[in-house]
Amino acid sequence: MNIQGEYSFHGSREEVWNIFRDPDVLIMALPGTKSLKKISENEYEGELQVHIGPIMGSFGGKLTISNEFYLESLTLTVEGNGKIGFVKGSGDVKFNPISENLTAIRYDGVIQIGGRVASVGQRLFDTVSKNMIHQGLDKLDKALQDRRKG
Amino acid sequence: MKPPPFEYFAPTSVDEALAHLTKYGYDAKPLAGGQSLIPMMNFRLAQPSVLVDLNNISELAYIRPGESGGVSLGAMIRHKTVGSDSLIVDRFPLVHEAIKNIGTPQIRTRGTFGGSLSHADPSAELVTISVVLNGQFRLLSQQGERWVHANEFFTGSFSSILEPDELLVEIKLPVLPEHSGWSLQEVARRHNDFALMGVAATVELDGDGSCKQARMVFMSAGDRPMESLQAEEILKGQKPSLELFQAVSEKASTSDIDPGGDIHASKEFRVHLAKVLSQRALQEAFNRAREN
Amino acid sequence: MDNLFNLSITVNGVLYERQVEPRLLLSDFLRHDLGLTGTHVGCEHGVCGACTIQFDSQPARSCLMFAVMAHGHRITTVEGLGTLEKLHPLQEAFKEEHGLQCGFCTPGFLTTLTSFLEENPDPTEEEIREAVSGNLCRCTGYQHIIGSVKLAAEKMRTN
Amino acid sequence: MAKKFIGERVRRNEDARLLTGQALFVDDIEIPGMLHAAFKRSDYAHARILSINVSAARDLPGVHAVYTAADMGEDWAPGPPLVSPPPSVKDVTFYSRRQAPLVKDVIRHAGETLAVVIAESRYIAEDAVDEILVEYDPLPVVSDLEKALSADSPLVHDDLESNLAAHLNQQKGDYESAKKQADVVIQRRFHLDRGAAVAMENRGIVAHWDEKAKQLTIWDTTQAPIPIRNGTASRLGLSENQVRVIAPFIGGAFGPKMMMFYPEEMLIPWVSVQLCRPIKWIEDRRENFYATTSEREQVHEVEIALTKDGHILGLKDDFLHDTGAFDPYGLTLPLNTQCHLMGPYNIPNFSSQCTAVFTNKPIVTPVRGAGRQQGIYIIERMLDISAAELSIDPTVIRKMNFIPPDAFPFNNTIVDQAFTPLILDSGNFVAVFEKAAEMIGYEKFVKEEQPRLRASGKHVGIALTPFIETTGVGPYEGARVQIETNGKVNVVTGYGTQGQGHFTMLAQIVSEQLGVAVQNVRVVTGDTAEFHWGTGTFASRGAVVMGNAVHAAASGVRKKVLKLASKVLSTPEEELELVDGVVRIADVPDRSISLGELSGLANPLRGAVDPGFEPGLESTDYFGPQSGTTASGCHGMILEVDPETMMVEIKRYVAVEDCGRVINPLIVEGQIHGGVSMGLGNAYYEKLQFDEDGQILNASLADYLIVTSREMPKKVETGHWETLSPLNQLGSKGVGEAGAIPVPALFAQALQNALFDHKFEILETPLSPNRLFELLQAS
Repeated sequence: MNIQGEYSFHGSREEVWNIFRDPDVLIMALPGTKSLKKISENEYEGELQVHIGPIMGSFGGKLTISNEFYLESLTLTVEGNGKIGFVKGSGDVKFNPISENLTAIRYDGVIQIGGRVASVGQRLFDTVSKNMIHQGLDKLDKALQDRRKG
Repeated sequence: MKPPPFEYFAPTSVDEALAHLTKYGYDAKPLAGGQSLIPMMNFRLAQPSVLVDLNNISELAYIRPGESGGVSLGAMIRHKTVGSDSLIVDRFPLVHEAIKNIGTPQIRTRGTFGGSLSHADPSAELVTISVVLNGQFRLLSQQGERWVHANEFFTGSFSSILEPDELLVEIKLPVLPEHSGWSLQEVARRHNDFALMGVAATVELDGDGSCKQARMVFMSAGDRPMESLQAEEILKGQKPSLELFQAVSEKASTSDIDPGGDIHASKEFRVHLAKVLSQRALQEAFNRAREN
Repeated sequence: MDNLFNLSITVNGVLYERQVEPRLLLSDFLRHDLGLTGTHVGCEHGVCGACTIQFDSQPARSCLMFAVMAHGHRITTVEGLGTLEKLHPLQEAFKEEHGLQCGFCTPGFLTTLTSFLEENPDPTEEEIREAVSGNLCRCTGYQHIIGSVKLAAEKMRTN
Repeated sequence: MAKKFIGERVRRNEDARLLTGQALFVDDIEIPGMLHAAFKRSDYAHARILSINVSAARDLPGVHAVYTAADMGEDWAPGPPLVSPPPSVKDVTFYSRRQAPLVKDVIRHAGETLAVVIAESRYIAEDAVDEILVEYDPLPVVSDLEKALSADSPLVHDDLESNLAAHLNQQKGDYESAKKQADVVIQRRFHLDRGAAVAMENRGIVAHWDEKAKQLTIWDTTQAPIPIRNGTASRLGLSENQVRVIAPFIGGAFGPKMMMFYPEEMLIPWVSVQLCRPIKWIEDRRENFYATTSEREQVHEVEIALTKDGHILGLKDDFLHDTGAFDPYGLTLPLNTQCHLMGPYNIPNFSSQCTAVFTNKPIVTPVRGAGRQQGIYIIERMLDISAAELSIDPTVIRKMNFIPPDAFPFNNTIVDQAFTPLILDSGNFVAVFEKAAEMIGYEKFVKEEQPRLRASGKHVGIALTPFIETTGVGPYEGARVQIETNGKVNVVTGYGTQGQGHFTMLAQIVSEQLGVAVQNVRVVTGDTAEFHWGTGTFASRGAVVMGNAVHAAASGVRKKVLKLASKVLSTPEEELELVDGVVRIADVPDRSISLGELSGLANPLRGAVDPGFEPGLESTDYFGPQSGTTASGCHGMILEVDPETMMVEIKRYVAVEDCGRVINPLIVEGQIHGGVSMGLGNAYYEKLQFDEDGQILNASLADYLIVTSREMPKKVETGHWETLSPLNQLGSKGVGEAGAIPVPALFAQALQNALFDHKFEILETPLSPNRLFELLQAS
């Protein structure tokens, strides 16, 4: 399933970039993430609890950041395995400065879902994944605001 | 396909139920009709560690005439009971029609009004019509009660503003004013399936036969019931005409909805259906309004 | 699993008292705890209708209910409709009109329809089609089932 | 005058038990000490197993055992090849790869079995399955049938050079020279997709090894208990007589419950022997979509050569056939497709290359129609397209190309699924077609109603689709018929039954011979302890092969009855008749003896018997046809489509069948209705939706759409036409699959006709509202 979209952050490109490179902040973008520990420069491991209405599942997951072009773009890859199946998602994120206080990001990626959740839950994928991404980005933007307030 | 283990409580009063929900918070799930929750549990997609069964709370199963011709529904009232209630049949034809389109006969004997709303499925009939009819929901927790408008209640796919310790206990639906008409249009793969696209509309005419006010809400058109505020804007004060309906459905289907694609229908097909159905809905609603 | 519940339930007029785990599905309870294997399980997600029983005389999916939810309630299964010696008029009609082939889905049709015919003794064909639309059958294409219901309704009205 | 039983609408002997919940299905078996199995299945369609950790599962209270492939040791072995490629076809390439009870190293389709948990209850077993941790190394997935053969495609079986599973080339006449003489040559490409059988009862097995008696009893939802018994015995190193396989009442099968040796079928009996406990496994609905076989995906490159007045000179069809991850069932399906590409038509020159392809998808084996539906779809679509291009009425182009009634037996010279030449034994295709046209009122509709309806803006279409079904293939079946001293007749077979009415249809055949009431004939099916020779229920062969075997055995008993009765009543045999359970002298009805009494005399308790004496009024006999019979038919449909919503309503449906001698019209009609409902699914509702990673996205009945009472046409009007098969005494042909065969072609023709004002061609099935929308957008 393909996921594309745009989102505007209320901050400068540097600030937005830094948010994406900070696991302690990034964790907020992944709904229900309990912990995220750094296992190498660009790899983080953690467990996330997905909670969509009645659907609940915990995924042991890995987050990788690659293809970094400072302030330009990076690739986020998430891999999760759990009892209800597996999720594998990879997306390119591009950072376009609009102004000092506004940065638009474009994301373009593919999500692969397998196992139990894929075989019976497909009706939910599209709207739910959009939902989760938007909620995640809102949380990041909020974090950004808090950070700016200092 | 057997459900995972859970702790089970069968309270007989709302207070008792709220106490359990307060105690267990996120781990607990209220069990109403169970027609959506239990399949998810059988697939082991839902694994609540505590179930609070509301089926023994008789105080939540009622239909009462509300003020100024409206109706109040207890959250645990079953679809079939609502569908065959004379007050509903006589004065709330849209509700009656919506009930007929829910699942299968066996689902309707168990499923509940409040359960369906709390499940917040953007493809659900009751979710959609509760918004188009400007319903009001009474939410209760040990902290106290709050009343919310239907369109504030739904926050995303299968999510609402309900807190884990909170219960939807009553739904208030106002009656349609004089000279009103309504329509519910759905397209589904099979008659009993979730709508690929659906729309509910209500319109009210004023003396000179032009549109006093209108409401249009789409189902399966986004992550929640999708209101078309533009439709309401455009229609207001206008004389109904085919051209008008075309303009409205064009606008509504292109800018007021955000349907996803799945194995049954692409986003493009859904948008196309939204256009076709909203036009048909307006036509039918205005025709009915003229007859009333 | 020690959190067992004391369950007392009336099935086909007989009162049963059992201890059950809360997660035990009503369908499994009827089939395996009570040995009433006439109720069949075809999907366990509430679509096929094979497991339909009458819960306080209303047709319901027994795979979408936990046995504990039936505590203090009345249930009728296919075993409660008629016997080999004396078939229920609807069962008679299914035989007469060839309303069944493999017979796996049939109990769900019968429990749905006996309740339907009590509420609507003189149904139109459209009403019958709607009434059975929550029961899947892969053998008959439904035509002979609809015919069986018409015949049964007629017989039951005249008797 | 003796009463007739064959051809009567006899009500079914089996119904009362089924209607009262008294019929025994596999999941109804309860045995003290029985344990329950659940499987850990692969989430991935293609992956290497790095590790399987079952310790947490083993430690769970209530869990008795957990087995992986490693735990099976020497006993681990793939399933047997079930059907070999046809020896009689030259240069067949065939690579046999079969499923294993548990995956050892490489997973080849999603849902393959990785481990089995044995526990006190299915609930606990599933808890334990969730505790099994598998480390996968995901491999690139082969999901696209066409890309699978490209040089850079990943391999499903990396010991093979490519994903080619089989290649088969069949020729009749000389297509290329026919093409040279043609006025028009039309080429098209078709894509036919996968559907599932979805019997309402999922599969299930109960295995009970009795350590003291050294006896293994298996209750299995199989269509073929005898092959399962023999294979299981040899897998477990037991004597065939130590194994009893019972196929009790079965909740529909439609093909996939065939003699598959599914992983569970191999494993559950083995576990029972290991643990000396009865073991039950019942497939759940989600498992069913992955673990039970399905079919129908093919890609066809077709070319038809015609004269300008519409006569077919030749047909060429090269197609790819998806066989899934394994091919235990050989080439049955592609052979069936090839043998139906020529349909009921006289096509002098024919050329077809079939290439079967491995993919990382569940195994492909026959489902109701079994490859025939695809063949008929191709020829019927090509004729519609030809008719349009030559501006000939679609009914005319068909009539002019039918094999004439006097041309039988008609030899198509290629080889069929039974490895025998495709010889159509009989039929009257023109008459069947015209009967269907008349029933649906083709002329009137096209000339009067359709123009009127179109003028009023309605999109209504009509279609007529003739077809053949090669049925009743060998090798053989057998039965034992015995008159008991109570006058009742006992018929035993090892034949599986899944709702086809065998308890009644076979009884009618016996009643016809012995003059006993159908209710007094007890038929036993699917129990190897009662009868242990035979193959199984497939290829619409019940009424033909099983029916004629029972007929032969019953005739044998009749002979014995007459011989003995003529002695007892001291009257020549030819003056005797069998009526109402007695043998009597035709002209002197009061001089008679009951069959019960007679059977007592046939089994003396004292005194001496003559040399060569056989006790009782009993006979065992077999029937093995030299080649299959040819059933045929024609379906007609009128539908209306809303080109804005793509919703379709079927207004009329007629089905004319020629299944030879109709033994029970009621049952035949039921078979047709059911077939049509599945065919309709294959036309507009049912599609197994795989993603590019080999995941099934609709493994539930909420998303896999089988038609309900509200999608079916109000009435399927049936008509019968009897041309008796010359190949068996009853003159019967099969009908079990027929209903499903023409429907997708019929639906496409009607839909195309309804949407006359859109320029588009339907070259695929199943369609869906969404797909139809795309096609109309593109037009």
